[in-house]
Amino acid sequence: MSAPIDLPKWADTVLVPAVSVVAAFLVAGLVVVGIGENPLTATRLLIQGSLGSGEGLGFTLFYMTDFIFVGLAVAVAYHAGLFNIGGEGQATLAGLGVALALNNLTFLPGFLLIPLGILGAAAFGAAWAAIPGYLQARRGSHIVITTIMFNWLASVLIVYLLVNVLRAPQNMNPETPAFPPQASIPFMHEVFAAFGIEIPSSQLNLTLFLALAASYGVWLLIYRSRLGYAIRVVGSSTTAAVYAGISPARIIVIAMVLSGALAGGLAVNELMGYQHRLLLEFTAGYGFVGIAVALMGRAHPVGIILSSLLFGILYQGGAELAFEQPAITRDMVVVIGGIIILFAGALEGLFRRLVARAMPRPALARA
Amino acid sequence: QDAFKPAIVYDLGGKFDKSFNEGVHMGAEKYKKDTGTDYRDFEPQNDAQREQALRRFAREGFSPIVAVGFSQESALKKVADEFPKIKFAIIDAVVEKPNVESIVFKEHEGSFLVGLLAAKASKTGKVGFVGGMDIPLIRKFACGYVQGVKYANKNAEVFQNMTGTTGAAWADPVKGGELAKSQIDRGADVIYHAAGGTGIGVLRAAADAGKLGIGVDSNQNGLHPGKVLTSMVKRVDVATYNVFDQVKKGTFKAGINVLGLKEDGVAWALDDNNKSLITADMKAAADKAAADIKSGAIKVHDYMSDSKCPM
Amino acid sequence: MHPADFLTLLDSGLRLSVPLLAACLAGLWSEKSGVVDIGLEGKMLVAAFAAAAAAYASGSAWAGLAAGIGASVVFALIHGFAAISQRGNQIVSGVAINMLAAGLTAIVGNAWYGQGGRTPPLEGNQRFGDVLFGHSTLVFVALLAVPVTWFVLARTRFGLRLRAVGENPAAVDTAGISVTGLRYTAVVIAGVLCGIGGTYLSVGQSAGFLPNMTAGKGFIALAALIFAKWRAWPALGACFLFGLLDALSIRLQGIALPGIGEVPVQAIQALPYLMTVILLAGVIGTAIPPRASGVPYVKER
Amino acid sequence: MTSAIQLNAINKRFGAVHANKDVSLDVERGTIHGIVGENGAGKSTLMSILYGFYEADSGEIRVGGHPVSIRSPADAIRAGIGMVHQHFMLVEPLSVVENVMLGAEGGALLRKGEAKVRAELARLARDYGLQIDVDATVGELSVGLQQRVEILKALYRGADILILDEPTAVLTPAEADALFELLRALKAQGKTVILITHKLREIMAATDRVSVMRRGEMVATLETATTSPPELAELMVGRRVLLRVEKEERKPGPPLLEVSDLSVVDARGVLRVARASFTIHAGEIVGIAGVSGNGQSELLEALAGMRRPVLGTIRFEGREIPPGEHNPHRMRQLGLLHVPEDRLRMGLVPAFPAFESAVLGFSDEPQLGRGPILDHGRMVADLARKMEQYDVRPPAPRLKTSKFSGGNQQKIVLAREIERKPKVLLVGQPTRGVDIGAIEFIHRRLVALRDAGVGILLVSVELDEIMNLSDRILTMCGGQITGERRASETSEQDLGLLMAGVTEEAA
Ligand SMILES: Nc1ncnc2c1ncn2[C@@H]1O[C@H](COP(=O)(O)OP(=O)(O)OP(=O)(O)O)[C@@H](O)[C@H]1O
Ligand SMILES: Nc1ncnc2c1ncn2[C@@H]1O[C@H](COP(=O)(O)OP(=O)(O)OP(=O)(O)O)[C@@H](O)[C@H]1O
Ligand SMILES: [Mg+2]
Ligand SMILES: [Mg+2]
Repeated sequence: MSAPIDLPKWADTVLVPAVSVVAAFLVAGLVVVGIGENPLTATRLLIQGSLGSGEGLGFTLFYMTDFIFVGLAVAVAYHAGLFNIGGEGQATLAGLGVALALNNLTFLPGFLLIPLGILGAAAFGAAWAAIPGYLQARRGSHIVITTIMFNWLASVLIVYLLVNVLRAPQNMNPETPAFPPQASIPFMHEVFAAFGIEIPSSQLNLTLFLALAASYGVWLLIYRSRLGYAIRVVGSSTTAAVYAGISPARIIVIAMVLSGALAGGLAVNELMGYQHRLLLEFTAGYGFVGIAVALMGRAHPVGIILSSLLFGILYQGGAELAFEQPAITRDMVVVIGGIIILFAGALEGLFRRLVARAMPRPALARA
Repeated sequence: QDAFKPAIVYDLGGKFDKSFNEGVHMGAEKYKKDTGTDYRDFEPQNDAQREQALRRFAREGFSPIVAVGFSQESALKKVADEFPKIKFAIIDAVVEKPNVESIVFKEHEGSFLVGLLAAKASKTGKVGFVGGMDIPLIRKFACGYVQGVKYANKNAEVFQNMTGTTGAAWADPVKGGELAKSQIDRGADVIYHAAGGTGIGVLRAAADAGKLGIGVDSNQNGLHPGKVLTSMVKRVDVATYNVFDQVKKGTFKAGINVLGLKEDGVAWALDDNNKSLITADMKAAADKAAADIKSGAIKVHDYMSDSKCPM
Repeated sequence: MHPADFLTLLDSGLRLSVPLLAACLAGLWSEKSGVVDIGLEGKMLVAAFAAAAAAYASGSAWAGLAAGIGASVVFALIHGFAAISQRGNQIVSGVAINMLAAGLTAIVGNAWYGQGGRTPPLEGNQRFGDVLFGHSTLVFVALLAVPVTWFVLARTRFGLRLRAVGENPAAVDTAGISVTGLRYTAVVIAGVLCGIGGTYLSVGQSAGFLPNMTAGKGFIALAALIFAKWRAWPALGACFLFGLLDALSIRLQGIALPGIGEVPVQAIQALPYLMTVILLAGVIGTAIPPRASGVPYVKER
Repeated sequence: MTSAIQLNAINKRFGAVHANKDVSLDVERGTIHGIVGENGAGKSTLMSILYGFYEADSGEIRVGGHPVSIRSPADAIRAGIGMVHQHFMLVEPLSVVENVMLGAEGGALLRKGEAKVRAELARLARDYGLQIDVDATVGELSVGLQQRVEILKALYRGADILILDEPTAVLTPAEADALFELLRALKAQGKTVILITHKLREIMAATDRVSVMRRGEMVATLETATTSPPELAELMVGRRVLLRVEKEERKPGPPLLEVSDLSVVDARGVLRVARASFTIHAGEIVGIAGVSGNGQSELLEALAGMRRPVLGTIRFEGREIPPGEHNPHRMRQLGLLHVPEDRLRMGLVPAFPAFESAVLGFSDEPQLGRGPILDHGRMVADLARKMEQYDVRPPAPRLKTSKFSGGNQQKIVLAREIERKPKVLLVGQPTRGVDIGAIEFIHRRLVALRDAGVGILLVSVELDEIMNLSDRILTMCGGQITGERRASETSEQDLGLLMAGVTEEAA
């Protein structure tokens, strides 16, 4: 229930999220003070570590790529009125899809293998999301609960497969053998080097462009396409959808399929772009960060790119911070993410009211 | 790169696991005390962080960089290639690169000795083993242990459990405790663990039940004085110290460095905490077996040589 | 398997089901009142940390329990404020609680003790020792919570009102009873129970806090709650069943069963989740949550 | 005479809506007092204020002659007021006993109070014939019995004054008769009853006095014995300006939509449309008059393909619609378009910009874009043109739909459907909440459409609208078509009676 407060569009899409992010950082600052560290130093290290060097920037953009995918995944479902908190599991399965495609088709050349790997990721992520979608659409099982359950099922499944089926014979770690080298998505520094431009090396790879393309695709889909129109109608008003002859059940399944496929992008970036093998826990909780990203980005691709950048800065800067100030671990980032979800998501009404109260009357009247 | 700036990347258990990682930590601390050379270290929170940490140290010119644990094998393979001038060491795995020293231990030899002691200390003729992650390395511990037990008492029964199949199995004391309890309920009165942080729960459960535990990696006799029969000490501290020292002195040699009883790489621990538990007879038997192993009179089978345990 | 094993299996199942039970009953209270709680995991985690830290500092397990409950209740009130007073999205709030708990405990733990987020090991009186049949006080507290929950819900005025408010808050409102008051009370009770569950984890079952030591127990508890169809005694049954499965999976590791061969532990670990999904899909019976759960109560004045 | 309830100058606004304007009411003790009025007249609002569910902006409430402050239902219950809401306030999974006890448990433990409830329910069963299985789960009871639980709840709390808001809307005739029996018994015991209903037959049969509300105001209070249904109908409808649309008599064309024996049940399995049969020809407006909730909504939705009928056939241009084609999409393709009753929940998407709402139901039309992509520029231009034609204010296609006033939203819906050249147009409540200027405009459009040969089915609770626009009028009551009149040969009173289910002989 959003309180019947009308804010001008710019306030709604920029000011309210900005205020909640600032508030989240203030609270996080209190946590830093609470553990006896200086929040200003921490902020400086964070910014320097993430944006202060070409290399830091590369890592920031690498993480941003991850977050764009999971943010888009949450957003697409959100537009259909669904709360997909199964990004973690869908990305995990997508990783399986990547591994199966790449390690079984090693004879293919890279220009075929890479698209097939991406396809494998999308297909497996989509399938893992389609089941909760179907259960919601046809059997009324609440998608939040089923996606939570599917997250755990995914992690159990992947452990089983990596330990018993996919593990390289000599390897003690539960991970697959390395993917064939031609299946690696080129690193950005390699690509630039090919053109004679030297940039600092980092994990950043060409998947970034895939993420940006996906953002454009999602924008086109949601805001410009007939399907996206139907998705938004279902998300906004089921009765209107029925009136319009749009089947909510069909749209729910489609939206979840798209959502799961997008979550698969995380596997593409992490595995095909960087790790070059499937290993446990490569999703590292990013699926949940996707919720924060989508909420803060107002489920709009541009907003998602911006909030992904913010979280990229947080993750990379946070890693540097953890290196420099061992008292502050990378978990700080998780805390900030949690506060942002709380503020921008659950307490949205409160912040809208605060913003409305602080705004001059005439601006509101024009809304 | 001649700069000497040592660094350590621990395994998931963290540097205070009272076990393997802590051993590395203690070796580094000792080196710091002896020479005044400081070092940097990092405790990854998940699997994906190792590579970044290794690369990060390498880029900043740290050398040597000690990667603790077999799970860093694939990460180190990559990073070692990228930084050929940096010297690396990995403990418990083999990475064949010109700039990596691989340090592995003959855990089966040490495990044999504590198995022998366990059989001698057991009143019920039943002893237990709790492993961490179910991997060949840990089966190597188990296999050596079983051989030691049977060597001392042919009819002894050995219960074996592994905690899990992922890295989480190294840090699950609750599960470790449950496994130990179940072995105790079946009659085991001495339990050896090779389970990292999980083993803390094993030793505690044994102590709580009035039975004996056997520590691993570091000397864990002091965790529950009088309740830990002994510890199978793996001198990772010495190994770490030596890596630092070799690089400092320019004697670093890439390649595989296997440390067994002969090299003092493994041992069983005897100190004030367990001296009342080890009878003179037990000590004599263990010392004799150790001498026999060194001389080759006793051949302890290495599980990893053929993925089989003859027992 | 040895016959004696069976008893120890039950014993171990009981121990492992205690945190599930506490969290499951917490969820039951909250959802009965109409407030969905997927933050059980997070509340248990902060409780586990606070309890271990307080027990370590004070030397008393009971102080740990108080701190565990206190921390969990604070998180419950955050959830209540978002869900009840601000009519925010209860699921979003729950996700936030889980993330906050996971991050905060690790950070604070690392800052205080510098051991990778762990608390120092607890000894002696810092832990709840065994009081009866080899089980600690908290086991019995959790078990006692079942009949108490059942009794209060079924037999008392407060329970009746709570059951009603989760189904139809307007009916409660028109009967002249405060919807907000009832829901806050329920959310706080959920906090207390999660506090007990978390404390048991770190100060009873093990001896100290480990980052993320709840390891999904809050979600299994949620599954158990659905499986029990939001009822107290069946919740005990479901939690015990899931605890038993856990105990079984611990023991089945690498053991070949006659006729079946080696059962992958993962298959057993997956069972609670799988059963919940199947139940929700309506294949075996149906699980109907309290009708108003997840829906903020809005009344125009 | 003693007053049970006195309301003095009650005012209540919901934002722009003035739901109660200076309403005063005096209810005598020991009587059954009826309140009638059109949809939205403010009856429920007034009673919710009396019951403390809403707080009045101003005004005074007296109970038994003493001014009381009723700020919550608890206050009302203390003052001896009980209410049976239009939508039951029952907790379905709980038992009858538990529902009756809720809020009046008589102690922290239920046991003692429960015994008292059982005894009291037994007494009430004896005294008033209110038999019920006290251990039954309320959700499993029939609607009539659920209502009985509501009444028992009020009586158990010692209510002397019982308010019933449209109690018979959901009841079968037999159940309704039993209810009135009960009300009379209550009256005989000295209780006071306030009865809100749309059915004049019930007013005449059950009440002592009756008050009429119109547009938030109390327009009259009469002795039932001295009034008549025709008089009440006129008071309800009011002397409002009748908008006479210039409309020539026209000969209807061939039949377009033939409905026979159509029966529809709602989600709860209650029969909402019972064997309705009628035909709509090209170039005629057929009006359906009826109090809302008598099956008109379900009828419209069934015809539009949104609901599957349980019985009956629909023929369009002579061809029977097979079940496989009976969906909104296909019906639109055939040329049967639909202006839904509830524009905010169905006809539009409030959160969308207007130009997107303006293609709801038609987003698959090829000319709206290229391939899978919609052409926003074209959609905006398209709506801008329509906005000009339909005088939508402000003429801003990109403005959020919810920002338009009701009348302008309605024009957007009408423009969308009418401009797609329907063969048959289903229209539900086209002028609900719409101001007089817009009403006239909408009426003209509909008549023009008819003149162009479109068959129109018009459902409205506004009698004058039906009379004004229709060529033929069907009346609906309780899901049945209760009568058919030529618009030129009937009167409001006549229709009012048919709508209320009163036959000519009874009037
Ligand atoms: N909660 C509310 N918020 C805004 N407007 C409201 C609210 N409740 C009622 N209204 C408006 O107040 C007016 C009076 O409504 P009320 O429900 O009292 O009418 P009624 O006479 O009971 O109608 P009906 O016969 O349809 O039940 C209507 O215009 C309605 O839309
Ligand atoms: N029942 C209601 N509940 C809530 N809001 C309402 C209700 N009726 C109208 N509104 C809102 O009140 C505002 C005024 O609506 P209304 O339909 O009275 O407009 P208007 O100024 O009369 O214009 P028009 O004559 O074109 O309809 C609109 O924003 C509308 O959304
Ligand atoms: Mg009403
Ligand atoms: Mg108006």
